[in-house]
Amino acid sequence: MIDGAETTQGGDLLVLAVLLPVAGIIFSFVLGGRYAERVSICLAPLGLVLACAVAAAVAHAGKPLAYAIGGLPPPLGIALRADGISATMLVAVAIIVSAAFLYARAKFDTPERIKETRSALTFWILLQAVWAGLTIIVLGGDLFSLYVALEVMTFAAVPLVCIDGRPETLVAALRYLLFALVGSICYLLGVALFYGSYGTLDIALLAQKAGPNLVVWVAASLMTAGLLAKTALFPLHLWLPPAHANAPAAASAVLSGLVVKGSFFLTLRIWFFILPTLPAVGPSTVLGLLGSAAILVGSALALRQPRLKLLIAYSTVAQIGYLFLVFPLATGAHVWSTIGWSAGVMQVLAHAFAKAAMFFSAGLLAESLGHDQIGRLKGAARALPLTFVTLGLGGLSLMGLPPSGGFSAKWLMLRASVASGQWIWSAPVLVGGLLAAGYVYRILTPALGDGEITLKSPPQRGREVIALALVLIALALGFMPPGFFDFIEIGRPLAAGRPA
Amino acid sequence: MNALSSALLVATLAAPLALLAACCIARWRTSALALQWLAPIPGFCVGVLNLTAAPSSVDLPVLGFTLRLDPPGALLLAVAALLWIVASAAVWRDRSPDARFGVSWLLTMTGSLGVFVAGDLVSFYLSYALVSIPAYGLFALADDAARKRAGAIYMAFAIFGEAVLLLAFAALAAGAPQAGARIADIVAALPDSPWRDATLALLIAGFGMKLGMVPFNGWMPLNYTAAPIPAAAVLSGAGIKAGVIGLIRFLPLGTPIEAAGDALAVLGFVSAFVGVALGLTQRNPKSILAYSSISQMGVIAAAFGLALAGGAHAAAQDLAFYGANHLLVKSALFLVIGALAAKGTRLRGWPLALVGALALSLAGVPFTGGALAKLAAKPQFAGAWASGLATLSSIGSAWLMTHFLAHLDNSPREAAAETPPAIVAIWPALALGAILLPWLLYSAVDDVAKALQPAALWDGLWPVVLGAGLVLAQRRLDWRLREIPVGDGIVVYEAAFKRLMTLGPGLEAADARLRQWPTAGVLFLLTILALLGAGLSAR
Amino acid sequence: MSIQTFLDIALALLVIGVAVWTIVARDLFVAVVAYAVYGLFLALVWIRMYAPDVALTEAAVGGGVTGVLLVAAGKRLDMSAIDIDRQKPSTTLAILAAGCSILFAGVLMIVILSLPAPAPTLAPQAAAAASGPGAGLGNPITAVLMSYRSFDTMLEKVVLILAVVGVWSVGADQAWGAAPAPFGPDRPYDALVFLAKALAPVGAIIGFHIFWTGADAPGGAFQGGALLAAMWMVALMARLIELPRIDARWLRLALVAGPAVFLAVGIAGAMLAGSFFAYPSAFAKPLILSIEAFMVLSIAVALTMLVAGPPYRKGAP
Amino acid sequence: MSTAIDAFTIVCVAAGVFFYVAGTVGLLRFPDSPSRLHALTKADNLGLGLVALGLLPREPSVLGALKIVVIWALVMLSGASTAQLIGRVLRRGRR
Amino acid sequence: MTPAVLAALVGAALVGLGLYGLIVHPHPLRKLLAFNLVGSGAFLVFGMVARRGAAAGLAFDPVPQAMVITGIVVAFAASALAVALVLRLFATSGRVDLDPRVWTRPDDDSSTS
Repeated sequence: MIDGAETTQGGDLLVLAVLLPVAGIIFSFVLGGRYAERVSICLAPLGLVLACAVAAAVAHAGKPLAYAIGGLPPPLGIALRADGISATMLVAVAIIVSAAFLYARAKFDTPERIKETRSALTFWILLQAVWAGLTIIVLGGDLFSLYVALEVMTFAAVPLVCIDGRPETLVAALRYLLFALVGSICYLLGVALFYGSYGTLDIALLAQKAGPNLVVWVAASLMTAGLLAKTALFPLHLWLPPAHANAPAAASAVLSGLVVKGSFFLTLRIWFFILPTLPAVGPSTVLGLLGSAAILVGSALALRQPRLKLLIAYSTVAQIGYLFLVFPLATGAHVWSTIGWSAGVMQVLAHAFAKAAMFFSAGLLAESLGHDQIGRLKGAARALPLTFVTLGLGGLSLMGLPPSGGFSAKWLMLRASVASGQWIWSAPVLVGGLLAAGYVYRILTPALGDGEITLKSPPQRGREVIALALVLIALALGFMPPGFFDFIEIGRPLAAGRPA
Repeated sequence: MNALSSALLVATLAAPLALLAACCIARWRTSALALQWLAPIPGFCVGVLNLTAAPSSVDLPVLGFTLRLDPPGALLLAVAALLWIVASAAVWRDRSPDARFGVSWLLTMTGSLGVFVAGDLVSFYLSYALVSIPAYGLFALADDAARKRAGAIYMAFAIFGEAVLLLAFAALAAGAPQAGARIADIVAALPDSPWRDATLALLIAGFGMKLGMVPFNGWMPLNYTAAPIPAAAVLSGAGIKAGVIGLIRFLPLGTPIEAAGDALAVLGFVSAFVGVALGLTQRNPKSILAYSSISQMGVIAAAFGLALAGGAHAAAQDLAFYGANHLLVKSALFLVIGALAAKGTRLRGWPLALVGALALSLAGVPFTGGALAKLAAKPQFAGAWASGLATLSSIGSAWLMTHFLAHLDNSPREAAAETPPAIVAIWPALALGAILLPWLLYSAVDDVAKALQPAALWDGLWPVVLGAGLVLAQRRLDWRLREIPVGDGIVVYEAAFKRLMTLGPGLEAADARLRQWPTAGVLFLLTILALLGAGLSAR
Repeated sequence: MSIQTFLDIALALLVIGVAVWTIVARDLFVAVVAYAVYGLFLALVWIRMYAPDVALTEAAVGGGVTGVLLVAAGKRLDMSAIDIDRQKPSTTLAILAAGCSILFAGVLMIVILSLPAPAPTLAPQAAAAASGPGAGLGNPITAVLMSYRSFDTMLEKVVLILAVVGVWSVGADQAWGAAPAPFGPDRPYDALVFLAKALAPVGAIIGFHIFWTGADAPGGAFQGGALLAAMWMVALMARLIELPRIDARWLRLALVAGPAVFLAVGIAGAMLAGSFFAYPSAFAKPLILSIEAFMVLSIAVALTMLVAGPPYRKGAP
Repeated sequence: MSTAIDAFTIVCVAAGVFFYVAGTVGLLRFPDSPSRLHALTKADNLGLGLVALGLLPREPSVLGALKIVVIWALVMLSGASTAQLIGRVLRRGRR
Repeated sequence: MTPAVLAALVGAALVGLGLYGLIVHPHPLRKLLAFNLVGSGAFLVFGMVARRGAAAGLAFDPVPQAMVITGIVVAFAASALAVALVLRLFATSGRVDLDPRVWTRPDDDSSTS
């Protein structure tokens, strides 16, 4: 159990990591025009370096970093913290966001002679805002700051969805916004209840105080449900498919790969960091069941989508389901809960990279073919080999075939489910894998078959390479050394006191 | 473990992977594919070197893989590598298929060699996936309904098998938390794992699918009839042996486990006979061969089952030999079909004798590799029942193979075109090699002399004569079996699958309903209440 | 039962009543107006809860500016409400929704009543801190906002900027760079002009006053900023002044002034006071006041631009 | 002295309340909008004015008193102009 | 029952009321109004928490009140964004339905990228 009271060595890195994108937003907004793009491109590598520095510091210290803002420790002040998982997420976020920046340059550049265009300026500012929101979410140590961070993320994500201004995208954005707002309000109610019964919102302090009582159960349920609405866990996925399928590819990648993970990350914070000692078998089971339903329904629907981006969006619905199996597989202090935890984190990362890469490829495909109708992909693989290699490898990870992060995740999940005697959870994992194979097959078989395709525009090698790089990372996750799995346990309550 | 063979062991995987890497560069692709017959050579060498040597293993640093080669593995590796060398060389000497086919071929080769040397769960699973899934590209990419259907069914079974195996491996790993990832250690811990029987059941089901055991047999004939001759040869020969090595690696043969063993034996015998029975109804030689594969793999499975029940540790080597023999003969037969179809001349004289010997080798006719294989498997079929059934099965395969010989001339039209001229030219050598090579290898198992004793010869001979006689009798009585559509039981699965697909629109409608705002809103509130209720009830 | 309690209960019933009205009103515009009224009653409730700062904010932002926003929107959307009402959910679903909502509210009430007593509080620390080293401000809320939770406050300014960007982003491409659509008619009523001329200066002064006293008495940047925004809007309605083009440099600067200065001071704190967002105790108060001054500007501009909506150009789709 | 102030306050506030009540009754009972408007404006200007007047002497500081006056003035201003605007709308409605 | 607790109960009622309206009203602007009701209800709960925390000569715990002020501003920003979206939607398409069926286009070729 850590006490985040005082600032630790290297804590300043956390503040810098947060302030970097915030400063980016401000500068982009003031300078405007093509400077927004330049600012983003300049800041991305810095952010990546900072993230790696944070991860290194955590690994070196072997315990979480903390920083009391203004030198004023909680409960009155606000603390930032970085433990194993948040450092990992930080790096992943930095990588994917940087990739999205590079990928988006081609589409969202400001042409010469024009001072400033709507889509370019807003896109760059909003994408940096997503980055900022995610950074704060993974580092924030105070439930109310996390609420504001959630709103930052929502306010950035919603306009990204409708940046091309077609009515259906506006509807998608509106549904997303309204549903997300309901979610945040429920979260806020939970925050109020927590404060009302413990007089603090600091995660570490709450972890020491909170015990199983009515108020805590209600608060936890409220916050969790609110976050589920933002994560679009089935059956609260009403907004996700249209939103993710209609956004520009660069945005879709970030929305699908990262933004939904942000709110999921907070559910992890609640159950594994604030209330690790609660007898939470019931809620975990509920979450597990919802997750299983998401896997089955999402994958089955992905099998039926006419458009590639819709298919990928529905596969996101399914993959989100996998995330929630971590609750039954990792709650409590058992020998196997480490495996479950590793599985969950691995799934987060693997899906983030694979899905981002797939959305990138889908975007390129749509640009080159002028459509993304799966029915009309016959022979497309010969026209766009690299794009389809990326799609295929991403699919590999989604199916859970080795070597890939997706495989490690499913492999660990199955092991955890067997070791914990909860065989039931292995069913959705396996069936989901089969269905995933089904929809990947749907994309690849026609594309690999013979057929003449006329490209509207030639394949763009550079952007294809960006997508490929991401998917290769997703594959490389399959070879994570054991040390990595110890790293993500750093700072997790119960991780220490677990029976060997 | 000397440095040379460990280096070769690494090269076994490294060589094909290097070629794969070369394929990524468009300029080098064609030449890389043309040269891929070189890739299996290290595997062949290390296989031959380690035929009798003690098990040896290498740990690959970064990947965390372990490569391990023991005599059974070496035996199969050597033969499989040989097949891959010959087939690849022939295919790319005369015609260069397009890149999709080439890369699929290379990937399949990589996996096929990999399964024999993989020493840890993950690398085995990886190789197993490689040998199963890319094979799709060898026959199903053509624009042809029948092939597409075969491909889809093949894919379904392959992926399903993968899933079952994944769960099996997870259960294995969970059963031996301390054992690490080495297959040998994990399997050693299996007998006293709390989930022993479940694990064994999953393993048998998973590998059973690869071996085309009833009721998972339907895909195999479809696949081999759809595949072009060379592909059919490597798949029926090398590809399928992934299942055999799987049983060798993962069944804890040391300790007797009655229930699982008997179950496997029963399954094996069933598919041995079902394979023969269904094969006899076929006219297309390719599908006859496919069904004989089902039956042969059934025999092997049965032997494994008896070995598992009896706790016979030595069985691994013997059955590996049985598999090796089947590998050689079956692939040779497929190539011969193509060669003869290309020649187009009616078969008579010594060629007929040669082909006959090759075909009947599967039934264990004396002086063929089959006789040795039979001899090798004999110890497992010691029991009264078992030996009887074994004899029966060899009578059956004799019958089936004679039936095959009778239908050699109505092989499908495209067979001729698919076969590379090189094969057509040297087919007698291939046939002869397939018959004689086992005699060289048998020393790895036992003393060859045993096979030449009169008793053994008689044992080998009379079932074959009987089987052949049955065919003649069939001819005389003009008793023709009604042709059963290739893939027999598969139609049932297909129907079930179609039925499942009809759920789709309903599901979509339901989803559209769920995604309407009011429904979603109510569900949101219900979620909150459900979480709360679950939490409070837990107290 | 004292007269106070009666008034409280009456007020509670009033608030609930108006809330119900907003929900059940048949006409969209009526509902919007009802909501604006509701905001004002809510301010009274806040007064009764000894939360004058919140009451001011609620009255200015929650009631006032939001009211203007919604009324304007409601006026333009009146037509849209016609065809949509056939999409009302089925009765069973509505009943289900009602049941769940009631159940939910009930649970919430139970929890509210079962909060632990004595209530945990940070008031003592805050009180000590407000007059102590941290900030040196008389108004503990301003101390919390500007010193202890300065991080949140800065983020929330970022949220405002994002909202502005988001609102602008839904404009038409061709309209980019233009000013938002004007508030009032081209030829405003004389009465309105008179009102604006008379009210705006006074209101502005009051706004500054509220911000200034915020350091020690109820009030502060938000409330002041909101009032200034309101005055600006009045002037805009009377067309005494026009809205700026959205790419006007001064506008952009004004919008980010608050968070930017905040950020700068926060980073400077790392060097001068040894920690990010820490104030050198010697001039904590002047620093905070200067930050707040910029924030008043940013808030006033942001609120106005949010109400003004996306850039607009005649003929742009 | 204080009693005189109290009496003054009571009288003024009571009068103010009376005007409010009258205005409200008018708002409810009068036939058409202009006359309702008429009643309303009279009520709040005069009513509020009297209430403010009554409270003035109780305010210790001059600044406080000034605030009260300002409030009254502001309400009158807004009330008057609102009445103007509503009236204009009504007239347009009639045409 | 102190006024604060009463107010909090009102808040709870408002939350329930708002959620109901949010669910049943098809018109996005009505949903937005309902959302604002829910929000103010939540803020009232915060207010009670603040009031209960009165201590050390303060009539309230300033921390929750500060949070409410932040919350109100955020809620306003949200409303502004939503209103902008609704108006734009109405301007471009002449309707404001949120029902997915209205907007699903089976073969949508204008795929974004």
